[in-house]
Amino acid sequence: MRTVDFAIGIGGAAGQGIATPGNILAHIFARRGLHLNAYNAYQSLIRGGHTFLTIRASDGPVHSMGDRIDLLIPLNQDTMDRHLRLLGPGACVLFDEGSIELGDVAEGVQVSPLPMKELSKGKKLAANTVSIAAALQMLGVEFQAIEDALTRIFARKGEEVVAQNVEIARNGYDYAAEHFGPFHFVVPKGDKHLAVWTGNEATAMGGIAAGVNFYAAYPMSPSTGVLMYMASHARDLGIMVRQVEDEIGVMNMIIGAAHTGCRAMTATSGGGLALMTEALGMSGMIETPIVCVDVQRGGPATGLPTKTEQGDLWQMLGAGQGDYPKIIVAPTDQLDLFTTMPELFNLTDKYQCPGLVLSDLLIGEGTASVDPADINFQTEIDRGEMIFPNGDCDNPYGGYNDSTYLRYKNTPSGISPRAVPGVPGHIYVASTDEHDEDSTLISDVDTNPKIRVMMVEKRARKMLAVLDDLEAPKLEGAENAEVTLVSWGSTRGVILEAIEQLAEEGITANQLNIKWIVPFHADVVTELLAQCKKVIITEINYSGQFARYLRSETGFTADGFIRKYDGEPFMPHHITQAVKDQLAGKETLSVPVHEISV
Amino acid sequence: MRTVDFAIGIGGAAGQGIATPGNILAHIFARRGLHLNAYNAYQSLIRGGHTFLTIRASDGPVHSMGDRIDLLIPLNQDTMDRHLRLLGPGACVLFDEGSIELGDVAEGVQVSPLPMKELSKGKKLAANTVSIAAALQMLGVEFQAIEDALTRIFARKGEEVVAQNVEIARNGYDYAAEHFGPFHFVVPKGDKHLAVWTGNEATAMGGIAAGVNFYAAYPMSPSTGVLMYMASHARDLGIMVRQVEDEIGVMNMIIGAAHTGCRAMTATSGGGLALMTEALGMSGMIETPIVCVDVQRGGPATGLPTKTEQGDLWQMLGAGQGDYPKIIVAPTDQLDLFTTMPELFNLTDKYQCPGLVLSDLLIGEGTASVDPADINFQTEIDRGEMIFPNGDCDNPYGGYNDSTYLRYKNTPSGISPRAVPGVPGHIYVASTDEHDEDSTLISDVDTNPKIRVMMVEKRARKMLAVLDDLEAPKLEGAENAEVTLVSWGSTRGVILEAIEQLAEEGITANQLNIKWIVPFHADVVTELLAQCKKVIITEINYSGQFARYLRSETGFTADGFIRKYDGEPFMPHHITQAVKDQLAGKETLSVPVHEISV
Amino acid sequence: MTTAAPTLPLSAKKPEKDSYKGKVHPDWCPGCGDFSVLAALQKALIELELQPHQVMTISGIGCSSNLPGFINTYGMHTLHGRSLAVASGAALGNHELKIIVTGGDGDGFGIGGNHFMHTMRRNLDLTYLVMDNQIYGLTTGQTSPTSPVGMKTKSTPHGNVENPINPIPLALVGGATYIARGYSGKQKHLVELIKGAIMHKGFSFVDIFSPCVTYNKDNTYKWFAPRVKMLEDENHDTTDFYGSMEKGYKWGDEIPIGLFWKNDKLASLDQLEPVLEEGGPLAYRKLGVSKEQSDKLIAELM
Amino acid sequence: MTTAAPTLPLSAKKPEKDSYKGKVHPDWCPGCGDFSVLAALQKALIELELQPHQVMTISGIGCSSNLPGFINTYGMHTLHGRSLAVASGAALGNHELKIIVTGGDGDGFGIGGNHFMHTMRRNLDLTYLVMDNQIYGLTTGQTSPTSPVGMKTKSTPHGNVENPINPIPLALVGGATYIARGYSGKQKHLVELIKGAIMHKGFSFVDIFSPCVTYNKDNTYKWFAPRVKMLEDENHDTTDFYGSMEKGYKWGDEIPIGLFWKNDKLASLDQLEPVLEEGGPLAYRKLGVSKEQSDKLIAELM
Ligand SMILES: Cc1ncc(C[n+]2csc(CCOP(=O)(O)OP(=O)(O)O)c2C)c(N)n1
Ligand SMILES: Cc1ncc(C[n+]2csc(CCOP(=O)(O)OP(=O)(O)O)c2C)c(N)n1
Ligand code: SF4
Ligand code: SF4
Ligand SMILES: [Mg+2]
Ligand SMILES: [Mg+2]
Repeated sequence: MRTVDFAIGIGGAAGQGIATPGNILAHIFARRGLHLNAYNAYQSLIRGGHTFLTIRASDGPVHSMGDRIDLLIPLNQDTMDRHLRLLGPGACVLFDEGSIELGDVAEGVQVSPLPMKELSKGKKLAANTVSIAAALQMLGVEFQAIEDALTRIFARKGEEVVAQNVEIARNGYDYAAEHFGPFHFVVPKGDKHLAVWTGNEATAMGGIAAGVNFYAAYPMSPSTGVLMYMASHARDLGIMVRQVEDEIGVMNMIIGAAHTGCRAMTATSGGGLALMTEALGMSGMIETPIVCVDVQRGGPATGLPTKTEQGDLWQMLGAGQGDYPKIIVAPTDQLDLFTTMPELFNLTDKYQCPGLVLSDLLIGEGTASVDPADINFQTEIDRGEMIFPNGDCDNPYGGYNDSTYLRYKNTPSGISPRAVPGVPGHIYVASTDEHDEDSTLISDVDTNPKIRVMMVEKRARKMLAVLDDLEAPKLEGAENAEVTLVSWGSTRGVILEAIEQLAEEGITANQLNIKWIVPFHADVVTELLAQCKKVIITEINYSGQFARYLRSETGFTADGFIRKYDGEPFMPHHITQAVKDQLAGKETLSVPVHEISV
Repeated sequence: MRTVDFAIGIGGAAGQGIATPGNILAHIFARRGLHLNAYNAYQSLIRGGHTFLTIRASDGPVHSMGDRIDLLIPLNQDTMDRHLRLLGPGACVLFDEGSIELGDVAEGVQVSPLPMKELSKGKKLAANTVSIAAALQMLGVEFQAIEDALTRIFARKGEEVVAQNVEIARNGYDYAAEHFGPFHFVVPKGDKHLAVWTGNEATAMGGIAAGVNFYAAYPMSPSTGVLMYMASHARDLGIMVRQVEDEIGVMNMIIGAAHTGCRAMTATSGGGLALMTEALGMSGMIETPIVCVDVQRGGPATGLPTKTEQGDLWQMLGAGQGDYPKIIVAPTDQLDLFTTMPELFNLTDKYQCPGLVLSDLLIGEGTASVDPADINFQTEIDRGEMIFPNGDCDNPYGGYNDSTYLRYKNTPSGISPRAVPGVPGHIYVASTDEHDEDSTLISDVDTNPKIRVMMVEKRARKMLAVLDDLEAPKLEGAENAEVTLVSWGSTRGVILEAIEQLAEEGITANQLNIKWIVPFHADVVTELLAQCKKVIITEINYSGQFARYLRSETGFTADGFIRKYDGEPFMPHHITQAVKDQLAGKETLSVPVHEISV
Repeated sequence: MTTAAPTLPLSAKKPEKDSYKGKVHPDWCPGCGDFSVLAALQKALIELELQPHQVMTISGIGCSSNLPGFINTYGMHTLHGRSLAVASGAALGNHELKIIVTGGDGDGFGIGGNHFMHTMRRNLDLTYLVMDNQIYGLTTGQTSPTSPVGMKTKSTPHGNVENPINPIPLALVGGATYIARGYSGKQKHLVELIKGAIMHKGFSFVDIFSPCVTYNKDNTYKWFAPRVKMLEDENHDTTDFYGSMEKGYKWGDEIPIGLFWKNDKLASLDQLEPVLEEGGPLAYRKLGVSKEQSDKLIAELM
Repeated sequence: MTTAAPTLPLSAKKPEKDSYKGKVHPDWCPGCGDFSVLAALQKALIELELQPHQVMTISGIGCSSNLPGFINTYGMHTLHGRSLAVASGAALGNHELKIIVTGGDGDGFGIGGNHFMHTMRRNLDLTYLVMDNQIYGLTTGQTSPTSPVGMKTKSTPHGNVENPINPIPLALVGGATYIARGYSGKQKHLVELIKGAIMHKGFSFVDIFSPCVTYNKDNTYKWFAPRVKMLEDENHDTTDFYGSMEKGYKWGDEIPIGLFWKNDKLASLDQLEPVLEEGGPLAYRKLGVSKEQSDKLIAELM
């Protein structure tokens, strides 16, 4: 349980530099061992608009941005106007009294105006520093922590900048100490420093842990963070990183690299994935594994480039013409993204098929704390049945030679030993046309229905075995709960918190999160759901993509649905209220309204 | 019922000129009022390989290539070797005794060797002419019909060629009269000339009937026939036809043309569709209707370019990121392709969304007879709520002007009046970013969750109304049948014949064909299926794409499945046997084996 | 069927000073080069006395591609890289519209490169304005096909190692029939280039240096200002293919801007399509075929 | 991690006459120009004494793209238009392989045009052989980006109205560093061009007139034979950019074939990537990061 749980909201226009104070706060909290979850609501433009960062911190795990703002720092009037009305008793608003007017404020809200011009010495961007220093003072954080953070962050800009910032921060800190009452609690100090990362960083690091040595991408929000992480670490880690002319080129390029033996990866968003689908079929057909991460955003088409959605499930399910084996996984948070990557790479190497990851803006760009001990890079790298020119085994070539090697050998498992180009004696031509075991085309001279059937079944057979390698979904939380909340991907976190809220109101709820989407644990899930009293499926899209997919695999029809498709993520109370409404029989489809125009 | 029902099989290598005799036979039969169904099994190469054309003719409607060959004309040894063993009593094999050796022949098969060199005067391609003339003699067709056909077909090549062909045909005809016994029946002579077309021609003609004036495509088997038909009729009919650099260009180009007010269309196959999915989302988002036909072939990837499959259903369902309205329809045969096109165009104009057609190689390249009276070009063209600079109404601009016109007005139906560019006073910018009613972007300056929800729901609402405009599926055939065969697309025809065969064996079966795939008549279908005793779903793909989709929409799980994924279509006995096996409790998934390597 | 359709309706009213002012104020960063391109385009349209409803702006996705939202013309804000493909359809669907395609270097030469090549060779009657800032702006600063070697961006933190595209020689070889280079910092000059491009019948391409003040710290106004030299000042022969190419390649202390090439002898695609010879815009024509026509189609099947 | 990986294993054995003979006999139409290209490639590889397992042929889809199935090398028969993108990945994944990319004019200049442009500017170390028959062969005869104006094809029954691409000038501007034109009818000459292309470090492009005897009745052997003139016979300077371009444009009674352009001064992409400096092919290296490296990554988050 959490003894402290608070959220700071900082809002302004794009270009007002919200990233830095966010960064400072996150690191200060994490260094004290506080758990974090931060979400930045922003628009698709470089300057202007409205950006609102919510940093939530607690001494217990936090899985979402939460329901409220405890400390609001509006950097412009717009933010004040949008958010002030949502502050409740005990909350505080901290603002520049020189440039921003206070609005109607609820009773019990602490109003803390700052004479910003004076404190910041007229430096525009320094307003942020003043504000957070003041905030941290009120939260009982010692000045040294702030000084350390500023030093670290501005070190690159030289000592003078550091000194200036520290001085300005001091002004804010001292002013708050003198003029404002302290917050109604003090930020505790744990003994374990936590690390802070975004999901895109975690995805890239997971790829690195998996041994990725070829990364190609085309920039696309909200996936670009993965490219940027890879690009900036490429040289140190010996990774080939390429920005390609488009996503078609990306997918084909990583398939080429993977075919030679690299571990190859990309990340994109829905529009990029749309362009990759034809080549994904190639990966399936020639049995050359790659991994592609889709950091989903609001669709359709260009849609909402900087807003979240779980709208690409059916696109991924239907990616490319025809049937071919693929593995689809939907990690639930930043750490899950990290640990899933090496596991997925091992699976795709073992089963020689494409691996697809459903991430989204909420977890991809969202920030979370993580125990550094959980970031385990030393996982096993298992390439499956590959034949390299070297190899530690006695027979470096797997016992084959030109006349006995069948690249697409029809084995009982469907898995055929895979030689990489350059191995003497294993020559073959991988072909996207249907082919025989020895890789010759059958679509040309001699289309043979029997060979066709054999090869279709060989490829498909691989998927039967995968299921055994995947952890099956399980019910988490109270047994015999009144309600079971089904989730997939990033929605898992907020449900955990809604379940806590429901428990407080005397409603028992548990959760069934489904992580491995394809192949699907149909039997397990059917059995689990049969035990549940009332099943509600939650997801962030209009059409209930997961609800429909679940039914396609199991025939199961849920009792209720909670969906959101306004670009913003669920807050815990959205789920809690919807569950209560549905238990009361008011509705079976709830579409919570996002209270604030972000 | 049919009193005559026979099939002629002609086989040889690609380049041996099977198309022409096929053409001649088809037209002679159709001119006598016989119903036709022809299927050409061929390979993806220009010369060589094995090509086998089955022309089935009857005095009653025929819906598939049938189960047997009555008259085999092997033009090379390979064909003789593959097909002879499948001939049964009463059948006949007609071949060049000089170049082809007879194999083991079943009892009761009439062997008719021709001294080809002599009869054809040593002309290689003339062998075909000799053979079909001999065949037609045995079938009791008068020589004049052959002469007429040859004259028509070779007219373009000049009188001399015609005369030569007629003379050679005469040789074959006379030789057969003298040396071979007549067939055990005579081809009847109906009084109504039927027309002959392929599904690709029917698709193109359907587009023309719909008023298509912009057609763009990139060649791709088996859809290229549509492009070729359009290209050769473009000038006469005032249609802009363009071959584009790729399928991405195609889809974007037709959207551009459609946006200005054209009726715009394309046809492709699965790989091309994969490249079009991103732009399909644009069509959905900016509400500019287009129609795209997917003539499906064997997948995945390049797959089987010249073989049939119903493997693109999930690709189409999931085409592009996010949720957007689209209409998907699966016509069942050539005439259905034709009549569906104008209907679909009217729907897409009315609901301002993309329309997608699932055709396939079997019906697209397959030949069928049709009553010319059924080819109705004079269907109504209804453009829905469009605003043109001209217009026959009193107020040419729909009563709007710059300040009142909202391109994306949030109406009760979701449909907003659509002005085309060039109309004074209706200026707007169609945008693939989410936008407000007046078409301004909301993803930029001011992402507003409420507007987002409004627009998502506005677009989605259109799909609710479409359902009422579509004919609902119905059970056809015997009531209370023992078995209900569910089909979609091209599989409908062969099931009709299997049902006849089952009836002969005392098994009552009926059929539920589902033509309109999206939106889906979930209530009607659920109700119908609930009445059925045993439901078996038939389709041409490995994974049961339709069975899974049906379940996603209804929760209904069928009792059995018949699937084929070897590249070849079902023959009626495949279905009949599988139904019997399933009724006997032998299996719930039947995968009929194609008896012949085609 | 080609029964006569009306052509684009016009009124006698000339456009006024703010006829092309859009509903939305541009949300570009203060100082972004694209402001000047927008203003230049608006001025060009006014000076050419075109009416807003006759004009259509079509873009892809990018900062620069937001332009259609900021100008009062019909418009389409399409997909990243697809503006020219969409515009080609629109130009043939209604060949009386004046279609201006706008976008960025990434949109046009990166993901959209193939449409660029093929639209040029087809000589479609379009005006293509590329706001070339040598960077991916909207995605916050990655390398672009026109980023110079060595440039440090978010995707090439150690410096770009790929040789850039030079759009002028590319357009020459590609078959564009009006090829110019403009600069945001020389708006008057740019207005003239754009006017020429719009009036030219055929594919007009104007590559415009339009600095990204936020993400490209190399190719700034300060960098360009002393370098750009107007071709108009040096008596450049716009019918000299190789001469134009040589000037197109010039880079360094002197970078020529202005009209490089103009070829009036090649017909544009709409002029070559008999279907458009008469009957007005395809988009406005009556749809469907006559009984006579359909009878003929059916007869072919008999 | 870049612990040393083995490089491509070689044996002392030289390739023999039929080392490159494929399992499958080509199914091209008798007389198709592609036979000669295949034979020329096989000869070139033998003469260069390369071993089959060191070589990889990568193609798209088309008649010409069936080539990898007919030669004994590692190969990939990819998707229509994507050969160069796949090959770029393969070339960087294992930069010790000799990668030959083969395909058609539709595959390479039509749907694959953008990869062509970008692969050239990156100067990847690939040899690209295009069997240019000015038609879409495998799809039975539609117009291609190199089909001349007026050509009647199944998609242009009244004659093509679009201006074709000329691959030689395009490659010059695109940045290819070895640019040649060959002809199926001159096999010996072609062998030399291909050998040069393979030995060249950087992007080599050979556009090969390879008649489609079935669907292109205009550009036949008979048409080409009297027209092709070898550049080697006229002392062509392969370092003269504009001279090469002018010759590339020559068309009509005389059509130059041979090596147009060679630039040895530009590093190829693999040479510019520090990651490949040492450690052998990326594909063969040991995967994963050291404890030290991962600690550093974690420290960055603290
Ligand atoms: C298919 C697809 N891939 C990627 C993106 C992301 N994206 C949006 S704009 C852009 C590049 C913008 O660069 P440029 O065209 O040069 O325009 P600028 O912003 O510099 O004006 C990219 C990669 C997208 N919208 N769609
Ligand atoms: C995405 C996609 N679109 C279309 C096709 C169909 N297709 C196969 S080969 C080909 C063109 C072949 O022309 P070219 O590349 O010139 O090769 P050629 O056959 O002439 O040697 C086309 C359009 C395809 N396979 N994939
Ligand atoms: S990021 Fe660059 S290109 Fe985009 S608006 Fe800002 S200055 Fe202009
Ligand atoms: S169709 Fe043309 S390109 Fe294809 S194999 Fe035959 S001759 Fe060669
Ligand atoms: Mg740019
Ligand atoms: Mg070709």
